[in-house]
Amino acid sequence: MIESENQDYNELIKGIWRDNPVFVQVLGMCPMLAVTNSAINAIAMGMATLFVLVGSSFLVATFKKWIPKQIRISCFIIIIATFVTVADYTLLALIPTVHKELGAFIPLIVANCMILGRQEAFASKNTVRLAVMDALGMSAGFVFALFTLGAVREILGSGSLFGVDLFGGAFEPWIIMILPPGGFLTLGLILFFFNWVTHRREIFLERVAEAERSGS
Amino acid sequence: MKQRDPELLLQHAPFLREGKTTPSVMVDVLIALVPATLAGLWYFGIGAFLVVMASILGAVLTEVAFISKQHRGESLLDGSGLLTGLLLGLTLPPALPMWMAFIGGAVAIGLGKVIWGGLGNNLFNPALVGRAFLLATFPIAMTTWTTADESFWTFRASNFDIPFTYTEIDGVTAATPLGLLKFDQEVTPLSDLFMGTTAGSIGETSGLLLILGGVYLFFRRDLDWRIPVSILVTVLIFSGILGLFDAERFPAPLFSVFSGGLLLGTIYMATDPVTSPTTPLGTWIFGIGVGLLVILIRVFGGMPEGVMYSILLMNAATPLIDRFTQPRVFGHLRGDRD
Amino acid sequence: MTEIITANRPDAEADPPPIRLIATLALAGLISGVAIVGIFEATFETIAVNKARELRAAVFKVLPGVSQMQELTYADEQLVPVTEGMSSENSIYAGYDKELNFVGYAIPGEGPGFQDTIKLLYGYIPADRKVMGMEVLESRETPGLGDKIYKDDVFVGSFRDLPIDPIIEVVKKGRGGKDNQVDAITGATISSRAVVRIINENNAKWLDNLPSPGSEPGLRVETNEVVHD
Amino acid sequence: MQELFWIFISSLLINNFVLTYFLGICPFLGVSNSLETSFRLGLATTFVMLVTALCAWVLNTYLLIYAPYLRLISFIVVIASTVQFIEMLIKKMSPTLFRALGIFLPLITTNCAILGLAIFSTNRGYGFLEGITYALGAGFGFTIAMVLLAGLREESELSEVPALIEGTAMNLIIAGILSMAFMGFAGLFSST
Amino acid sequence: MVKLNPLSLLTRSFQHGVHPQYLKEQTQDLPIQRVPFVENYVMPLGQHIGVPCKPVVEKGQRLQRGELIAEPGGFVSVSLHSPVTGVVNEVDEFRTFDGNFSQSIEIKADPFAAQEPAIGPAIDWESMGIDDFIQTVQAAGIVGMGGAAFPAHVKFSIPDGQQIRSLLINGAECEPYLTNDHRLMMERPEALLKGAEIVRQKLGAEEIVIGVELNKPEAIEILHQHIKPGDPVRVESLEVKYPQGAEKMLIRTVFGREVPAGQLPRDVEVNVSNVSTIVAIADYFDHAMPLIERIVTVSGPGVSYPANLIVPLGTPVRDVLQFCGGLKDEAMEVIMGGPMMGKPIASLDAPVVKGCSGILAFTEEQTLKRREYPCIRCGRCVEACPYFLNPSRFARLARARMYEEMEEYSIFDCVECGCCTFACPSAIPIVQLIRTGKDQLRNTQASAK
Repeated sequence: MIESENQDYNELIKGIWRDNPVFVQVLGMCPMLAVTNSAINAIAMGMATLFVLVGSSFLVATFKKWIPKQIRISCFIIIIATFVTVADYTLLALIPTVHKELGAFIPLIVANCMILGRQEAFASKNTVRLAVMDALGMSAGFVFALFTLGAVREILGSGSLFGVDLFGGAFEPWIIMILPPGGFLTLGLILFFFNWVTHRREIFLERVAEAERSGS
Repeated sequence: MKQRDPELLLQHAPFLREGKTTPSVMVDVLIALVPATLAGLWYFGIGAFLVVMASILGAVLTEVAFISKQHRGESLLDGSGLLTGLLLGLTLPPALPMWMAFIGGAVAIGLGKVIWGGLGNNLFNPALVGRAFLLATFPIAMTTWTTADESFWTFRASNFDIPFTYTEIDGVTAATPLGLLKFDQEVTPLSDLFMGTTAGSIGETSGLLLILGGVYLFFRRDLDWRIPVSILVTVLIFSGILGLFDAERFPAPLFSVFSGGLLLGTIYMATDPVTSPTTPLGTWIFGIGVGLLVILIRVFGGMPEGVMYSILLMNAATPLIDRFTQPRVFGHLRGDRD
Repeated sequence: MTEIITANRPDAEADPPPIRLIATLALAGLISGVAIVGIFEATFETIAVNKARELRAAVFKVLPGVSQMQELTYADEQLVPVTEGMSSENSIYAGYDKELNFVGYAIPGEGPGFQDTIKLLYGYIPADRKVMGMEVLESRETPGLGDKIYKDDVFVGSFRDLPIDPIIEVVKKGRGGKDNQVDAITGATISSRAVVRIINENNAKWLDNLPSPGSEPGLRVETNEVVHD
Repeated sequence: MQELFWIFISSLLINNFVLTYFLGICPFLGVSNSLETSFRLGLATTFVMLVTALCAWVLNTYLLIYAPYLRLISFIVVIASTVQFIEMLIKKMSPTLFRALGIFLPLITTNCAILGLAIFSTNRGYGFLEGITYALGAGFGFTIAMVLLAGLREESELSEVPALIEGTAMNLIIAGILSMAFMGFAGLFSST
Repeated sequence: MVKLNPLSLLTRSFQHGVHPQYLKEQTQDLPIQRVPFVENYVMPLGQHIGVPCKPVVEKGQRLQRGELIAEPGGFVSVSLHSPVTGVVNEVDEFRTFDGNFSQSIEIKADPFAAQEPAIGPAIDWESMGIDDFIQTVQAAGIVGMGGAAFPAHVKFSIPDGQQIRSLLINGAECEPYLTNDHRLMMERPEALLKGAEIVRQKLGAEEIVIGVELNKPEAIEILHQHIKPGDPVRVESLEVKYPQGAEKMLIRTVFGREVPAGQLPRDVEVNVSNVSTIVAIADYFDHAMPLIERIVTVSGPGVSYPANLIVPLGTPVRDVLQFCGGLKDEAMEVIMGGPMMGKPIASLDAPVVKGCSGILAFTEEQTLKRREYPCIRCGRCVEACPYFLNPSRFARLARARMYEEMEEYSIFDCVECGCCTFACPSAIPIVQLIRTGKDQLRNTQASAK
């Protein structure tokens, strides 16, 4: 079973960096930008997405044999919409303040291409176990991306992180960061940074390989 | 006679040049800005000088840091980074902390120019990208103005604020003529606008000197006269028309032209060749668009001033304008493109 | 997304009978419906309580000294308490003190602000013809500038004991002096004006139609609000 | 009338769906590489938005006051099937129109701008006329943003954009600058 | 960027265009001189546009000056005649001005021959039919001598159903430095008028219009003096502007009509011929002298003694320059033609050909001082282009290798007049980029077929 455990692990971590849904696949942009003006909102949105993705992946993988191909998309959407409604009401009941901030963007999780994409591309073709692993990994990557963006925007835009003041009140906030343009610009620059890191890493790996070749 | 065949060059025609070069155009614009800059420094004192210098420094350092090595020499030589820094500096309020001006210069070159691939490739005016960023980022500091009549050596503490810390603008605050009109229904006399003894951005207050620079550029043929003419005429006509409805409420045509950053933006920024249309018809459309947006934002919008946004919006529309205003090619009938 | 939807799998088999498709969809719909109704039922009460609490908190804030409230609306040109089944779209709130005496109205209003619609609630005392407080319920004004309409205590405080006659005016800081004038927030004149305009508009809409002071409807005892305090 | 005007201007410029609400980013970034496609997609979206506003109004008035919990799922199902139906109708009645707009319709249905429109106009309690106005404003606003971005992108293909920033990163930054420029519209017609 | 030129509103002229310095002072007052004969002459078989001609001589054959040495290779082709009395030395590949090798006939001049052309009797043109006239012009080896070297008889062949109303004689000479047409008009106005009358009658045109730029007032004056009252000839003074001498621009200026894209002047009932071409026709009909020599302006800052010279075709450029005192030390580049559209000469051994209107030598000033800057889209090129194209976009598209888009912007309408590059403050080689685009497009189109 070592192999299978390895695979579990692979499915889990690929979403965080290598196939990160936001930074690499550029999916799920709408919630990504709209709600990341603070880290709290970003995490809440990420968690709601995680709940929906894992739940629907589990169901889709479980029932994949019973879902005829012709209507699979409709079924996926019904499943996803159900989970989103559940998440919406739960959040509204439990943390109304956060729900007020996220507002209309919770229902919009339905339209997040990443979720439907995972059902179509992965959950409907793999075992329940792998599907859940994949969903967890992808969601983790999504949460990571949301958090990165939310944290950057909150720190620069409000001088705080998770509402905790970081600069003792003496910070001049960069208001653009919590405004829409800040969302676009920050994500653009983060993607640039991501490209740059990947690029540097490739160069580094190439150099290592070269050194090994010449060394041996 | 020397046998020079192997040394013969094989460059292609044409061998004659009109004589203008891109750096000479930049230098001309810099020269044209000198009177307005000096007037700004005269009215707003040493603090204004520091703000302009910080902005130029931010722009030039960013340029040096990011432009690839093989392009470095020429892009520093062409003086465009310096010009961007200066133009941005002239649109800033005199009491702005220097670090903000520096960041503005850096953003202007970084987001406005470097990521597009350097001079000639950007689609938005870099100085205005820098200013829009600053205005959205530090809205209070960017809209707190000081009076123009303090002594030259008045140091404003806010100019020296420690970077990233909370800013309280210092000095006698005052409203710009446009702000006075919009929020207090007070009309500033035209002579003040003409001479520049009003509150406002460092380089925008003196209509006379700005026009002087424009005339210089016109005679040096560095300026597409259609753009300033179409903007100013549109503004005049539309404020005239609005005035017919309610002369009390809407600004008078000449006031509209001489107040705020309209002249600075019109003469030096809207005419930025890189970000304005290349086709003659396109430049008219561009100018009329800027003029309409200026009046729309100033009169009906939430802010007293809208020149910067108008130019940026028309910059965004420039690729479309250029595309749909290609002149009729000689010998082609209208309508068939090939 | 299109690719996902339109790309048929290569190993397409023979179509299952349509009845099966419909049955599957119906089943999925059924399960989904059950789940949704379930969560709705489970959370309904908490959500209603939260909402009511929020509203009460806002009303009590804009009408100091109030401890009971009820929703009023016009029916047959009379201001009557809202009962079940009535539309609550066009309604105001009446606030009562501990002795169940009428204190004032809390009037909701909304209108365009700098960025988007501003929704607010303000308390009005008919006896004094004064605004007693203002609370912004929803707005997307610029952080650091426009959001001072609810973050700036001085501005919010200026809506306490504010005479509404002839009309509430916005003036530049330090220029006012009259009782019915509110100092605009520096740098956020439009947002400040929007708040005052919303209040003036709603005054115009409601004030002439309110019952004369003294004849306000009393608090209905058998209120069907969910009150848990 | 004045309110309708403001709703239109607000959704068109001040609160542009793409540039301030980030709705419809996927097609915004994905399809906007060609001007013509963008324009057609924008028009098709406007059309679907109108249909959506109509559906949302019907659902809100006749169904959701009894069963508010069905909001999301009924929006999705009803809008998707209505659009599907209209697509078939267009295909039959006007093949030219179908070629111009039809191919985009299924793509648009899953666009979050559509669902966003339905949810936002419900949240704001818009009635029939208001909903239609809102949809028109949002649709044209979407089209304007798409077309502007497409023009800028086509032009920037001629620029020497550094390789590391080319692609999505660059598009986002262009969108950011565009969004900054659109901030100029804030407060439009609210002070008068 | 902007030219506020009130004159262009008053004078009838084509729109756009540029105003280079004309620099004609060096040679415009110098009478035409004859270059002495040299040892070796090389006659490329493809001096004209179209099919190269076929040699009719063999190695070692003796030739008289003006004797036929090659026949036309097809309809779009002309005869070639020996420029000197001498012996055929070789029929082989020789270097031409662009550095490529081309099939040519080398003739060794007879050092003792008088080098007088065999002057024959005047040809009776009046009774000649149009077909004979065309054949005669082809046999005389006459091509358009403004620079393009397009066979003249092809232009005179008017398809059925079309007719020519006006014969427009191009004396604009808008290229800077060049003064050969200027001198020709001043020194041989009778020949010009006679040739024009021959062509007019043969084409059945109603009028002759001679277009001369205003910077040649003496030429205009002399022509006026020679026109007899009642002649269907008028001289039009043209605004001094480049490219006034481009066929279609000239028609636009004189008749106010645009020749539709892809069509020819004859489609608007005009025939345009260069001054030198007309004089060559007159010479042939007068004393049967075929095209064996032409007038060349030798000028430019790199030449010691500028001159207007009658040069026998096939004379090496080196010898022509030698006659003018040789190149100065600072000369760096020699070109054939005018400075706006001329071609660089790769080897000074290359011969003078039929289309060579000038030999110009340039120094560092004109060649090396060209630092290229990025395009700032100032639009100066757009306002210079007489064809209303968008050169800036062509350059940017070519740099991005987006050639198909270049076609959408009508790249094939470009005549490479060089106005855009002249006006560009960033010194971008726009014309070359456009040529690259055209080549690439032609290649893809050819390979697609």
